[in-house]
Amino acid sequence: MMKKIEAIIRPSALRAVLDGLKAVGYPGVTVAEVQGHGKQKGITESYRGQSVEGLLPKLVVTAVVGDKQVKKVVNIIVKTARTGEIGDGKIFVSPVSDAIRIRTGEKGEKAV
Amino acid sequence: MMKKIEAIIRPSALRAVLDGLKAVGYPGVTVAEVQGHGKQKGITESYRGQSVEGLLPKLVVTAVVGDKQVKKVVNIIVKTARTGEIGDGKIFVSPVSDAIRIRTGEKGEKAV
Amino acid sequence: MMKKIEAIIRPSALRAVLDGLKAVGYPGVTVAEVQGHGKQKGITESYRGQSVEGLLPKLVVTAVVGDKQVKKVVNIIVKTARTGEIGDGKIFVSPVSDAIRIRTGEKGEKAV
Amino acid sequence: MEFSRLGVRLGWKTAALAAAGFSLLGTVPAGAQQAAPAISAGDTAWLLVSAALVLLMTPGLAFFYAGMVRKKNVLATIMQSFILIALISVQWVIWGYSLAFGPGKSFLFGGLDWLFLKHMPDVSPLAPTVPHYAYMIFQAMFAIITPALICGAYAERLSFKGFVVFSLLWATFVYDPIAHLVWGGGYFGSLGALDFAGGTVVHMSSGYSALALALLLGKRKGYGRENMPPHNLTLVLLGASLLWFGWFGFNAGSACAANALACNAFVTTNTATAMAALMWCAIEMIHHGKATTLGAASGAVAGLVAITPACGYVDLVGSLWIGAIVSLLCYTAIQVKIQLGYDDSLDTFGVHGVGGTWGALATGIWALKSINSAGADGVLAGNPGQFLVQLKTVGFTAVYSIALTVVLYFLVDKTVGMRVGQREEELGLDLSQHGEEGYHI
Amino acid sequence: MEFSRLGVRLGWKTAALAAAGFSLLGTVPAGAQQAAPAISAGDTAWLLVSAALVLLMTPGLAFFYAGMVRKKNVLATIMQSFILIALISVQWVIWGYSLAFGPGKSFLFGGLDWLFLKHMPDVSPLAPTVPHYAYMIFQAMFAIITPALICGAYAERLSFKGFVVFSLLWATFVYDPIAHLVWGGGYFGSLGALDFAGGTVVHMSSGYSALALALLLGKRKGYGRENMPPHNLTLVLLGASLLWFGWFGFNAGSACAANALACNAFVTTNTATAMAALMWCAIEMIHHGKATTLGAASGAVAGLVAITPACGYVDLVGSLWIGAIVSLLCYTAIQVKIQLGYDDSLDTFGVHGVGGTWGALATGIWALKSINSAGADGVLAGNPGQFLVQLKTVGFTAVYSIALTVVLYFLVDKTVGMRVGQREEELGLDLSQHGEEGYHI
Amino acid sequence: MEFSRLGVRLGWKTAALAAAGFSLLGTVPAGAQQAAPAISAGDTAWLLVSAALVLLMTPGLAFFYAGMVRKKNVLATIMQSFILIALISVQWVIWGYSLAFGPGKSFLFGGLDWLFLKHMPDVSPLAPTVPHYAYMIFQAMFAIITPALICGAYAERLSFKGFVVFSLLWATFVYDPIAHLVWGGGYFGSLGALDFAGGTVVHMSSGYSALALALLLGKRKGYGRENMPPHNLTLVLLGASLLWFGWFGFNAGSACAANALACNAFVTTNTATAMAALMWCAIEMIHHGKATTLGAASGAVAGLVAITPACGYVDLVGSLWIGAIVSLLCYTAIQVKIQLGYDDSLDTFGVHGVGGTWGALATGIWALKSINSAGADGVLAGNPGQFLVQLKTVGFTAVYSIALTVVLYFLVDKTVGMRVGQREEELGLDLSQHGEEGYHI
Ligand SMILES: Nc1ncnc2c1ncn2[C@@H]1O[C@H](COP(=O)(O)OP(=O)(O)O)[C@@H](O)[C@H]1O
Ligand SMILES: Nc1ncnc2c1ncn2[C@@H]1O[C@H](COP(=O)(O)OP(=O)(O)O)[C@@H](O)[C@H]1O
Ligand SMILES: Nc1ncnc2c1ncn2[C@@H]1O[C@H](COP(=O)(O)OP(=O)(O)O)[C@@H](O)[C@H]1O
Repeated sequence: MMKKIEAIIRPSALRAVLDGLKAVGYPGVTVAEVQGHGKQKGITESYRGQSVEGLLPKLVVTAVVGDKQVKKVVNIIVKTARTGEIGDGKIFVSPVSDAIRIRTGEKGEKAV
Repeated sequence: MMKKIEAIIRPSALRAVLDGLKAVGYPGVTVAEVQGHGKQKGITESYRGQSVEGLLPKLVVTAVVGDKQVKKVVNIIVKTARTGEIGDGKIFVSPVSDAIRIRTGEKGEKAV
Repeated sequence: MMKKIEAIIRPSALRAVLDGLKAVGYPGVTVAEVQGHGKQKGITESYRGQSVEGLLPKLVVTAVVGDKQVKKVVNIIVKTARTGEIGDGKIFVSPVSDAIRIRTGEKGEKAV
Repeated sequence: MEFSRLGVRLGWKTAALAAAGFSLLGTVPAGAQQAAPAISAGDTAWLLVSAALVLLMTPGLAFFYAGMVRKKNVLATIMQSFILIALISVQWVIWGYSLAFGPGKSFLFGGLDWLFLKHMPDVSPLAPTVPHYAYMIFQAMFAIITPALICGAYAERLSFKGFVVFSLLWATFVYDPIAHLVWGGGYFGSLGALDFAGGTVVHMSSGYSALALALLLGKRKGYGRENMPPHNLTLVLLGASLLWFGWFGFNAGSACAANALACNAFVTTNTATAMAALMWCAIEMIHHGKATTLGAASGAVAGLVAITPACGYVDLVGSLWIGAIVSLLCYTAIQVKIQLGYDDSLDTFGVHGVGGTWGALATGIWALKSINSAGADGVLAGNPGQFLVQLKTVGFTAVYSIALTVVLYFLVDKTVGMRVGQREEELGLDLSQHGEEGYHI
Repeated sequence: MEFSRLGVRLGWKTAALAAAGFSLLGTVPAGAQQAAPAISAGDTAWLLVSAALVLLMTPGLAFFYAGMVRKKNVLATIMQSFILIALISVQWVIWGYSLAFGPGKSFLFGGLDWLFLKHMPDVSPLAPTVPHYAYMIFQAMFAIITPALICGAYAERLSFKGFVVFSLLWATFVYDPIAHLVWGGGYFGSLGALDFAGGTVVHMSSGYSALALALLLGKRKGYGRENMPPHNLTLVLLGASLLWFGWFGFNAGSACAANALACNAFVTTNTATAMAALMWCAIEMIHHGKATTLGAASGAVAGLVAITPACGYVDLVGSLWIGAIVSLLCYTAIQVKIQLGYDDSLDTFGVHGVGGTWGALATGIWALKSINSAGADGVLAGNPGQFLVQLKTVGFTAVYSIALTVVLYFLVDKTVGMRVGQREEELGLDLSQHGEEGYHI
Repeated sequence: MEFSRLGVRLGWKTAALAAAGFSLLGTVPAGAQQAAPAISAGDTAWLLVSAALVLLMTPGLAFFYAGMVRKKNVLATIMQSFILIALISVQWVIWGYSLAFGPGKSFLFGGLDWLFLKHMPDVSPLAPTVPHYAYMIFQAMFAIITPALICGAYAERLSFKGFVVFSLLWATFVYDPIAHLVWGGGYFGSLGALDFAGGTVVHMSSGYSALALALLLGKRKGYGRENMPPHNLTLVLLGASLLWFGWFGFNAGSACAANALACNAFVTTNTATAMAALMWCAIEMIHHGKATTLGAASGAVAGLVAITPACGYVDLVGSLWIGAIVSLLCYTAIQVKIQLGYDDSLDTFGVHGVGGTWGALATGIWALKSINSAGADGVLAGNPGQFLVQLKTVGFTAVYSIALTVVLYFLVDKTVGMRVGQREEELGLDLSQHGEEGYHI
């Protein structure tokens, strides 16, 4: 079985996270730009005196890995993305029932 | 256990949804820009006479919450995002097996 | 029960995948722009002599469908998105515990 | 220098007579050392360049506005300005210039003698050292940008068809008459109203019409409930920069010659603009703790607006005051708008209406005959009468613009329709009006 | 006014003689009231500004094109235009200007006497009131933008190296000869062909070469199967705006003096452009129910193209017709292209080829000696012969451009290679050719 | 031509005397055929246009820089340039112009006689054919862009307040004195230093100050660990294009007249720029296998910088060499920077410092009296002494700029503070300094 690891991180941590993952052999990742809001409040922006509550830019790094690798991968992300300040982000792990490599049609864990 | 709630909404509903969630104590959200297609068909665009089928801009609001809060959160989103017109969007709920707060390393429900 | 099918594809395959899905009656999709890295390495970019490892642009096409349709949908995506070259992408299938149509409040499989 | 805005001071007919006199009788007006001024290549070069600069202002405005709207309306907003370049360029050469500057006796219009630019003398008395075509096309650019300014008020909710019809009528029945009255030989020009480059003609006319339209159209769907921050501020800053750049043609070009008066207008324009940008930032610092980029751009535009009528009549010190005060007024006006809750979406009234009014009145305060002998002294130089003349012109322009806008609004609304439907507005004007999207994956 | 395009009418050598005559013998050509015209600061200012404006057109074109391609090719598309500014600027001062405008007896080339701009007289007879350097650099900007126009045809699939080599050869063996033949004292100039600012020299040469290249290169990978909508229409509109702005230098600058002729060219340029933008929108309304922003911009560019050869020879009414008709022709041409299924990606042929041809022929229809005494009357003024002269020039330009392009294509394709590989095309030219991406997270 | 940079050659006081002589005594300097030159509309048109062009360069620079930073700092980077237009425009008319160009006897400053532009003669001896206001405002634009150039060094980490205070002090205590020393009648001008449009005054002063600041401020958070690619290269290319366009005003405008010297400056500027862009691409091809768009833009800017002091003194061949070599020097300097690991974020020193130094020295190599009789011959024309004069000026400018920057840095850092806190830097300057974001959903 496999898991999807979604790490919401600071944009500035991307390089470190990717390098960390690659160093231990997990090159397969997908990165998306998002905006978020958590303990770290968005900042109040002001446009011609009209206030707007802004969200903060974050990145979601998604890696699907086999169940056994989850811990290792999570640890690497925590290590490389942590600054210790509010806003470091979250990692969510969720079940994946199948994976398919489009190029070959391979299925399951060998496809990730 | 936790669930991931992904709500695909109209961009114009964002403020209401976020305010609604915050009002009941769920500030942790991640928002992504996407495009979509459902019952509400995309519109046909035309560039120098060449037609292109366009998708419509939507936002995905993701919130991971404890199992018990799912209903409440879903209800709030439905209430704040509904206009009653085609195109209001969907909410998908899916299982999350773990959550980790990067800053502290905390795990599980207290991390969300 | 339902499944979420997330297909990470080349941007150039979008039209074919969407048309393929529509042809068999699955118009409900959400598309997001992402960047990724897999077997197909990112390319090294260079800015004033400073090297940067780039990710490659991909699209994620997400469709939530009933369990029974998963196979069919996956097959269509594989067929329409495949070029046979490295970089064709992956499809991940994961469980969805509930779906809600915001407009009507309908739940479950009839909402997707 | 004395010839440049001669018509403004003497009224068009007197100027025409005087100009005719140059060649026929060889008489010279006071202050002129030579007979009929010949066409000057230097002045012509300057006016053609100025016309090109003013043309660029309209795309500049398009980007300034388009960056401020939501993504789904970016193209429609650009399109409003862009298509006006096309529409009014044609309107102007066919009938607009004739209505505004042509010879004739009616109060509101010059007449129809110059339809299709026929029967025009080779040189206009309003710009005696350049070919008439140069002056005509320079003025065309003013006629173009004025209705485009109004776009800020109805952004994100006007139907394209309604917009086109309204704008064409507005150009013909609001802009052309006011241009005639102030510059083209009409009543306010003869009265001695000072408006060097369009404080009343351009900014007040569009600003007050904008106010009327904002009230008539009502708020954008979701206004007050949704966030509507500018979708792309780099576009706003690009627009503001092109406006600042092009405005040198607008203001210094209005001297219609590359002379000392043009240089004065250039310097006062730059100074007031700079001062207004600084002031807007200072006000924001006090009010919110932070100066914003949008604020600096808004201040600059407010400064440009306010100095427009004054630039060829006031000196450096006058321009510093005019620029400093306009930001205070416009910023306040916008905060009041937020309180009142009407939706002048991109603040056309707040900036052009208020700034234009201030500029027109300030001209009556700081004007100096020593800067422009064809002008007049203002209050500070001991001539309070000038302020009254300015006040009259200001009052008329505001009332006339609002009144006509209301009439035209109902006319167009009942026929082609002004506001788009709810669904179209929700979808965005780019898709609903033009079948396009600004940005694609 | 009479001097401006003297060479076009009299042939370069006659003009040179005449100019020489000014100073040596004191004789005056018909219509000139004075001896050798002196350098005029006003004319020089105008020509330098015009040169700067035309320079800006090439980045304008870059953005116009770059907004239309897919995101992965945005930089490569900008780069094609940008690097041509550099490449042709150097080519022109080293050998291009000499080939096109230098003295010499060969049919296709002016000669090599002016390599590195050596041995040039201080003043060109083609622009007798400005320093020769001003005319040379003004012409340089035309030589730059012409090969850049072709980029639209091979967008998204040409290798950078192939592009550079092809463009350099094309500039030397296609542009320089045609410029020589029409403007530089060559055959068509002597024949009396009218091309005020480059309908044949600039737009037809690039447009027909574009057609040949589109056919030779084949379609983009995925063309017809993938959607390829413009990735950023604000960029397209920025480009179109800079083009409109810069084109005043292109067309009105081609009078080489800040005189009434320049004013006429300025006004006809603006009018035809406006008319064409309106027409394109009208056609879209009828065809699709909606006017588009891309359509307005495309129409404007088509109008600019069509009026280019005509602007200094036709009057206002002519410009209205030329602008109105060009949109009909170009729009139709593009629909035909879609039917035929070849891939002139950004419609260089559809706009510049078709529009340039129309403009050149239309000049033969609406030209008036009363507008430009150095020109000629056209069909409507009772001189059908002029249309034949135009037709000859048009025919030659089309055939020569296509023929040479085919030769150069094979030459470059066999050596450095023209089209990128499939994988590079899929990856996008930004990454594969330049190792860069336009936008980063 | 001989008058244009008279002051540079003769020293301001001599020039003033000479100019006075024109009207008082009727004496004529060698080479002048007439008495006191009259105001020329052509020259005035050219200088006003040039001033507008140079104004546009600062937004151009803003976009050039803003495209290179990360998204979260895009507005702050634009704001730095934009607010300097406002700030220095006001500083200049109040005291800057007086300090730099006013009459006075002190070494570093002109004096305070012209505060608020009072007591200025109608015409400056440095630009005797245009109104003094035209020359003053043209110079204002130089004073604006110079501190804006430094922004590249401290990008993404300077506090807005610190930036404003530092820039105002820097303009007053670094720019104004150097402008005085070289152009305003000061020591280096009298010595015969050649700096046509600002190689030392503009580019070296900002470039060396940038180096000092980069070292004093330290690296950006994450520099070397994070990727920091340009977030939007289309913006960079837009900026580079506006810079190239505007630079014609900067360089050819510095002739202060629309004459043959302006044409020479225009042509050498374009040629050196083109050559440098090509060279940068060639170097990249050799070094990395691929030419980049950023490289072409960087090369162009380097070429513009290098030719700035030389453009009115060297001929075409000189400009080709100056352009070709500057890219080699700047590219190398940037690679060295990467090795040394300091963070001159956008390479202000690497491009403006190095390129400005090269340009100033190259002027001493390739200058020709035959191009500009008010100039001097350089090494290649047999006058090695000129190189020494250039060297002195270069040395002084570098040392003075660095020394004063260090002093001002500590002054401002101890009072308002220069660098933002870690969290603010992480958050981005747009949010932390201005409470805005560049792009919204
Ligand atoms: N419950 C949640 N669901 C979805 N996204 C979340 C949730 N909590 C946090 N996030 C995302 O993580 C980001 C960082 O969260 P934050 O609470 O600031 O981090 P920290 O763990 O340092 O308190 C947020 O901006 C948001 O995008
Ligand atoms: N089955 C699905 N899978 C993934 N996304 C979907 C699905 N159905 C709808 N969506 C997303 O939801 C958006 C709104 O759907 P739509 O069918 O228009 O709403 P409604 O519920 O009003 O019919 C779509 O644009 C698409 O992004
Ligand atoms: N394990 C993974 N987790 C998340 N995303 C992945 C994973 N593997 C691949 N991807 C995504 O799929 C894209 C294509 O992967 P790639 O390995 O190049 O395809 P293939 O080898 O199957 O042809 C990548 O760019 C990345 O976005």
